[in-house]
Amino acid sequence: MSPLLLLILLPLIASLFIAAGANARRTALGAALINLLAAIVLFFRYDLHKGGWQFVSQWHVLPKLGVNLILGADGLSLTMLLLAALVTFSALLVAPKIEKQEGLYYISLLFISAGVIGAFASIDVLFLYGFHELALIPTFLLIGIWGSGDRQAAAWKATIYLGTASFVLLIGLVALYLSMPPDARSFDLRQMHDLAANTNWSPARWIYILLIVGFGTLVSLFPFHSWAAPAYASAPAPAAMLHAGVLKKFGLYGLIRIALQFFPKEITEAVNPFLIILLIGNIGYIGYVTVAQKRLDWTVGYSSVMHMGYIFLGLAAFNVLGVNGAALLMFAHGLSVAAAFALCGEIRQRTGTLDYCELGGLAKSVPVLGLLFGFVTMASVGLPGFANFAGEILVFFGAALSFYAHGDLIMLIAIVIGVWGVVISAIYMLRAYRNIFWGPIAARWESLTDIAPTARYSVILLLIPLMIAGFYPQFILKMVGTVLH
Amino acid sequence: MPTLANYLLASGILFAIGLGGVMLRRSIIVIFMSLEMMLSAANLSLVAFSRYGLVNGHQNFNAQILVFFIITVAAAEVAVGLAIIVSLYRARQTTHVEDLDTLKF
Amino acid sequence: MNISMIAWITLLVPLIAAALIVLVTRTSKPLASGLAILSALVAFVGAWTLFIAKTHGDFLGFNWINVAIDLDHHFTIPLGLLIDPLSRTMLVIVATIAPLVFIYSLGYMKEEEGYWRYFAGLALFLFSMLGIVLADNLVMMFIFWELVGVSSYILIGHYFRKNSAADAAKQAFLVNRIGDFGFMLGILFIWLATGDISFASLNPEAGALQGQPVMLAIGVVLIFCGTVGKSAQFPLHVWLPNSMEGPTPVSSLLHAATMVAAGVYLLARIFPLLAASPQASEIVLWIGAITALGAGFLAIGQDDIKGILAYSTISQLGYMVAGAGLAVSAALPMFHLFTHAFFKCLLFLSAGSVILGMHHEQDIWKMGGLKNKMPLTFLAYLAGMLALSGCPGLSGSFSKDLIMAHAWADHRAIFWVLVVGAALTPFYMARQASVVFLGSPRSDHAKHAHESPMVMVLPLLLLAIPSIAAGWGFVKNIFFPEALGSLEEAGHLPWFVEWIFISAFVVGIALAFAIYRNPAKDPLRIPLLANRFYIDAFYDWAVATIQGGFARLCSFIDRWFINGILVQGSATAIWFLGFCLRFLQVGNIQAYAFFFGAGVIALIYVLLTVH
Amino acid sequence: MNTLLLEFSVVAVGVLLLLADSFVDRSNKNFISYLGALGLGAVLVLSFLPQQPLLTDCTASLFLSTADPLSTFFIRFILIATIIVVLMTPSFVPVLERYIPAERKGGGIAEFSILPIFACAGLMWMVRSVDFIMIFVSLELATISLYILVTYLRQNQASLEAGTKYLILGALSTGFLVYGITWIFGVTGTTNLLALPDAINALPESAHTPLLFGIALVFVALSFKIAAFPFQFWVPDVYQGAPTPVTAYLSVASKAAGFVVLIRLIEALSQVPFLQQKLLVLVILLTVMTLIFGNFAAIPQSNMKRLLGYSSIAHAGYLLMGVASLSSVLAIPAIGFYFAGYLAMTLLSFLVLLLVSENAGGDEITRFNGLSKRSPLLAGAMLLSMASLAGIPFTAGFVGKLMIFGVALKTGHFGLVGLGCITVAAGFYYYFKVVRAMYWQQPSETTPIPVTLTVKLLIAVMGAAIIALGIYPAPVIAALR
Repeated sequence: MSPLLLLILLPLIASLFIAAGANARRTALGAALINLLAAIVLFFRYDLHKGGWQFVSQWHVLPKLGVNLILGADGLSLTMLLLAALVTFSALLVAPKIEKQEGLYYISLLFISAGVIGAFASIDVLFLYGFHELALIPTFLLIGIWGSGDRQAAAWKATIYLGTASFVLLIGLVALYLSMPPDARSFDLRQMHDLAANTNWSPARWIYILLIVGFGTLVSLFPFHSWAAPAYASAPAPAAMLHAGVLKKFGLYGLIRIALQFFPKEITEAVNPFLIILLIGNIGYIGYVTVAQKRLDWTVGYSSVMHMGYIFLGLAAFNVLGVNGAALLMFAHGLSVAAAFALCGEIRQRTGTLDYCELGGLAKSVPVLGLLFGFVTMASVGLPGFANFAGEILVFFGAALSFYAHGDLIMLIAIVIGVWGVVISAIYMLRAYRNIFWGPIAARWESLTDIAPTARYSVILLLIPLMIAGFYPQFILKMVGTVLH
Repeated sequence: MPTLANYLLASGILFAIGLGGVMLRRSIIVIFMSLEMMLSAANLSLVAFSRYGLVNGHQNFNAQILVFFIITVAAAEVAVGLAIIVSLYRARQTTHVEDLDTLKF
Repeated sequence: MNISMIAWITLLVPLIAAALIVLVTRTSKPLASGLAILSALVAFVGAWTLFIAKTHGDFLGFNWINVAIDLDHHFTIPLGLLIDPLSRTMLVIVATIAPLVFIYSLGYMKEEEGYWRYFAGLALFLFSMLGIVLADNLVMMFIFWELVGVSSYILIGHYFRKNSAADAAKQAFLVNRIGDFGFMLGILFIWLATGDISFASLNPEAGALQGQPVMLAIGVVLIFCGTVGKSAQFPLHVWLPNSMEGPTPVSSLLHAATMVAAGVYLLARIFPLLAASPQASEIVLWIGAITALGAGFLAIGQDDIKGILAYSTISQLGYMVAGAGLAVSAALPMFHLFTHAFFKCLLFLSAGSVILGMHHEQDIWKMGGLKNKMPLTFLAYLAGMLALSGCPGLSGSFSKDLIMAHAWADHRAIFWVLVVGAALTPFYMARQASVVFLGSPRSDHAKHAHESPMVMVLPLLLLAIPSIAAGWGFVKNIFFPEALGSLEEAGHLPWFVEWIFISAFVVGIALAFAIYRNPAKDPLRIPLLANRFYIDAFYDWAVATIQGGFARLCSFIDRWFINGILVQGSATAIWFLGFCLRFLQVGNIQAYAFFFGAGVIALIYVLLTVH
Repeated sequence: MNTLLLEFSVVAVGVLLLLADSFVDRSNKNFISYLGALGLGAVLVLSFLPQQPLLTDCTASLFLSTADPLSTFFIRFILIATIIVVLMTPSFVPVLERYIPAERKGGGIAEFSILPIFACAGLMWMVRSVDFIMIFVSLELATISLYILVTYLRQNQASLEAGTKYLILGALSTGFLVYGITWIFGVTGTTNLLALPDAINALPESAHTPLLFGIALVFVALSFKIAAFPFQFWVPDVYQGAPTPVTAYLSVASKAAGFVVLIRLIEALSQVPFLQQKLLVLVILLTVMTLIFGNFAAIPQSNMKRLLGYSSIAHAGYLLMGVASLSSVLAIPAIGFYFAGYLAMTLLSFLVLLLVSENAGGDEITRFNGLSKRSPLLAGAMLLSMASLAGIPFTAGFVGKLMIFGVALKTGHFGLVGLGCITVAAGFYYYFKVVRAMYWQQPSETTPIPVTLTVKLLIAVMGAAIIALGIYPAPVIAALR
């Protein structure tokens, strides 16, 4: 029995128990806790010297067609698994008391968790894809039933948008599969690697574009981002944490695993300028859209769209530095944005509004919440000491290197706008902090209760690894470094 | 001595009349009769084909067997169809097609 | 205990203190302040040990980032401590002033809330500042650069419930970020050009800079952006006056003595590049000179006791930057930084003592005649003020005159600009002095003002000593052993230049006392100066209108074009198509028969025509 | 044992049940349907014994039938579908009693679960037959029983109207079928699909036009059976009006049989060089129009049964996509697998619909409001089948779509695949409408919906099938390679 399979099955089994009537919250938390511990153990059990895929186990599905359920992990996927387990646990921890259909609520969260874990743990591309889709319906239910604001419209848009995008992505994957020589067709990443290395297998350009668009939409790559902000704004905090923190990273994970690996240089170089233009849209354009927002949830939602731009910049650099930075940034952003949404939820619970005009001076009545949010703010503006900074700076160095190598002007522009993006994110995050926690306090906020211990610990649980990886990035880099050469 | 062409023409006309009846007549009974007419058109041309389309000098009886099947099937169809129409009439007091448009869009 | 251990302890103890204060001692005032002061004293001892031991070397801590590009190449960002004469001097400046300010804060902040926040911020700042001083490469310096930024943000925003304070903190952070934007690009540029980021290996001949003056200039100017932001040079100077919203000790430590000087320190660090690039140093020089003069004028227009000092700080920083721009020696600006740190810190602290005595009244036109109420403060203030004004024999004069002397030699225009600035300095300082301390009280607060507690006055008196003596020969030789030697012999200066300096000082002082001998209100009030040349107003307008407008435009496009037309539009189109299609299903059998027949014909047609 | 035995035994089961019906007391008829299911189950077991054709030389005999993998697979498929439908009927009895004038208690209820068995026999013959005569006869056997079934609620106006429409349009298509057969026979002199290619190849150029005329007419009839645009018009109306189990049966079994015949016909005709291109274009056109109409017209629907009708048109479109790619070896496994999944998810959704509409008194989607609170089991089952219909991974529907689109890509129908992406998006829209109703909306009344053991069993089996096929499709695919 492979540990990874247990990691995937545990949430599902837990949700079965919940469906059978077990205490929802305790069961879910128990499963998530075990998963977290298991993920940590696996993370440190990984043999860095050996490298490559470890903990591999395989079940035949359609061996003739090269489709099998193959679970395995390398540095990158273990990092993402750690992220998934962390965010899951803290999301479940921060979940408020649910009146209606508590069981369904936790089952949905557990399904999302199982999905992302499965996606990051599978070597077979088809299952990698399939597990990710497991989150589609739970998200639909979570936003639609327990969301806030214009939740139903948001849930509709996100679900249909993402469903369609993933189908486009599926077509791309199948086309990639069909582009292999008939006798060697397989969805096994390892075999695809050998194929790319040893034969003159070169998939067509349109497949690459299909993959970029498909994965890109899942990561809210400009201009395919319209689903993200409203969905995150109206999703219940735990759902937003899981979706923005972990699920979104799947698209990038897929890009690193598939799109960046198997395509000949001339195709990637031909498409790269367009990718760079799009990511400039993410950083510059979405950045200013974020500046224009007037509510915290929308600000954070859009900011999570904007920050994807940095990760794409790292990927578009197409060198070790950039991709390492991107991977580190995936980890960092996952944690920081999850913490941000958790605190959003906390504030919303207390005040019932996230409108900048109505809030103010909360740092007096809820000091600890203010302190934690300050940490999150500083993390997302990329302050040294948080992993976000290390990731961003690596991305910038990578991008600079690739500019040096190719000397293409668009990359230079991307770098300049990217560095300017650090200023932009400071603009809106500091404004958010100043408008919510600073300034004179309105009388009605005087008597708010400060953040509850559970929520506090769940946020701290997210911040600790964030700062560890900030002070000592090698902690993550030496893991992901085993993959990206 | 009529040729194959004549029979085919006749059956074609028969078929066309049947189709026209289905499209134009309002009474379901008549429509149903026109449908039967289309079947008999097929029968006619089948017989003609098997009579004229000789396979090494002999008639090809497959077609004529099909004719018998068609007649049988038509009979069964009529039985069921008329039953349906009767019960329709019982329920709706009408056999006009315009009245059957509650299920649409 | 070896030397590098000491260095690391010196750096890290304040961080540990800050962490402990936040995590453990949030509730207890004495513990919080005690930890902070303790850490400052440890840093003090460590710094002086390193200084006396004349430590020299680069102590690598660990590779903060280490990515294998390929089998034999690694990209590394090390965290290491570079200790050389430059950082040694800076180290003792920071580590000497910090404890004094910390102790002073005990008295100043006694009544305030958020004690722990304040001291945690101070400790964090000390850590970051030491980090800047000891950093051995550009990225590491950038890291601590950002950290001093955030500690300054925390401290300025200490009175976060005042809108003004909250806004000032935000503005300070953002303006610095804008500077850092250039700084970061500069780092990337230098790295690409030379393939290295460590200070030790910075040289204008490396890699792509070889014989590429323009490239070199670009790199230097980009990095200089960092200085412009942090050292509040024109045009990014607006944040420093506003930062006076923070508690006065903070203003004195961060926004006068040390943090704002970090920009100058950065220039001294990259001096090899700066010196090798005439174009770049020209720009630096002019920025510095303009700032020195403009801020000098603005200082005249201020009524806030701290505001005046703030602009004078900007002006003095201008001198330092100009000194760096002269590209003679890194020691030239550093020497002024050295002297300035003491007397400007002193001035702020005594201003703080005045403010406390006046029950947080900061408008100098409500003060007056305080010299009898708070004599010790007055004495200390006098020392600082004279030193700053360039009174011959006091520290300020030596360093400032040295800069101007070199300007005379190479850039005559700059020289005159700086001289005018040098004449303004005594003028606005004397103005402040006479309005605050001389004459008769202008308000009840002034009447009942009282001397501050000993814990505050003692640091003042201690600081008065270096303010007076820091410029004297023997001190100089301790702190700038070799570097200044060559600059000493002013043989190439004509005899009257020295007299220009002195007369500038005398004229300034005299005019000030002539005009401001106990007037009820400001006799010469110049709107242009009072309104800070309208620069702040312009920036506010630009941020609100240009940036805000652009943001709203983007948001509008996103909402209505991308989301509205592209996404919702296509969905609606498909829905409408379906809405139309369903009406084919008319429900009439014969209509269906018609469609059926049409289909038959279509099928036959297709089968017959396609080939 | 030889092939036709299966069909005959099915007929035997039907006859025996009729006898049994007339010899038992009329109080409780459910056991008739259980008996029928049992009998069909026995036949299903038989079908796993090795089989050989009745006559080895298929071209000679009239009762031509083959025992190729395709027919074997679909015979089992139809048997399973019939079993499930027969088992569904007991839950439908209340409705029957409401709409059938029973002078004797329980009169005319048993037949409702017996007639599908005869239809089943017809469809089984149909998937086996390789001769137009057999095709015609078996098709009519099935269709006529279905006429009766559709009109079964003979005091329910909707059922009557649906029946009449089905009757007339069905008879119309029959007319076209036989006339087409006539012409093909007239030109080639044979009614046998296996003999057809050689016969056509031997033809002179001049005979092509009448041949094509005949082929076109046969295509019309088949398109009617599989509900391809523009011959799909009966589907939404009939589906909405017919008794729910019958609708389920129509949408699964008879459609499958139609597709099998279509595949056989195309495979036969594709051996003729000059027909290949024509047929390909024809099928692609049908696919495009069916996909667009089925998916887009389903979007604004508000009646669940009607929605499922449109969705069955949509799925016919995807299946046609597979038919258009028959040149790939995986095409037939893909179509077969798609049907296997389609059976499970469609029948499951109809089962839930049956219970809900019986309980909430209507077929509108709004009747599903808050189902998750009234009966989590039914809601979960519906959620599962909707997810599968929409094509969410780890359900049979996903693997089916994956394979269909895979073969389409492999054959190079990029246009179809592109269109497919859009229609899939539309599919998400209208399937999730049901999910929204069940989970987002508040129920009008909160009384839980009772669920009998049989239904629970059926739900469990079909749900398990959906997931199992979604995770481990190997056996089904192996059965068809």
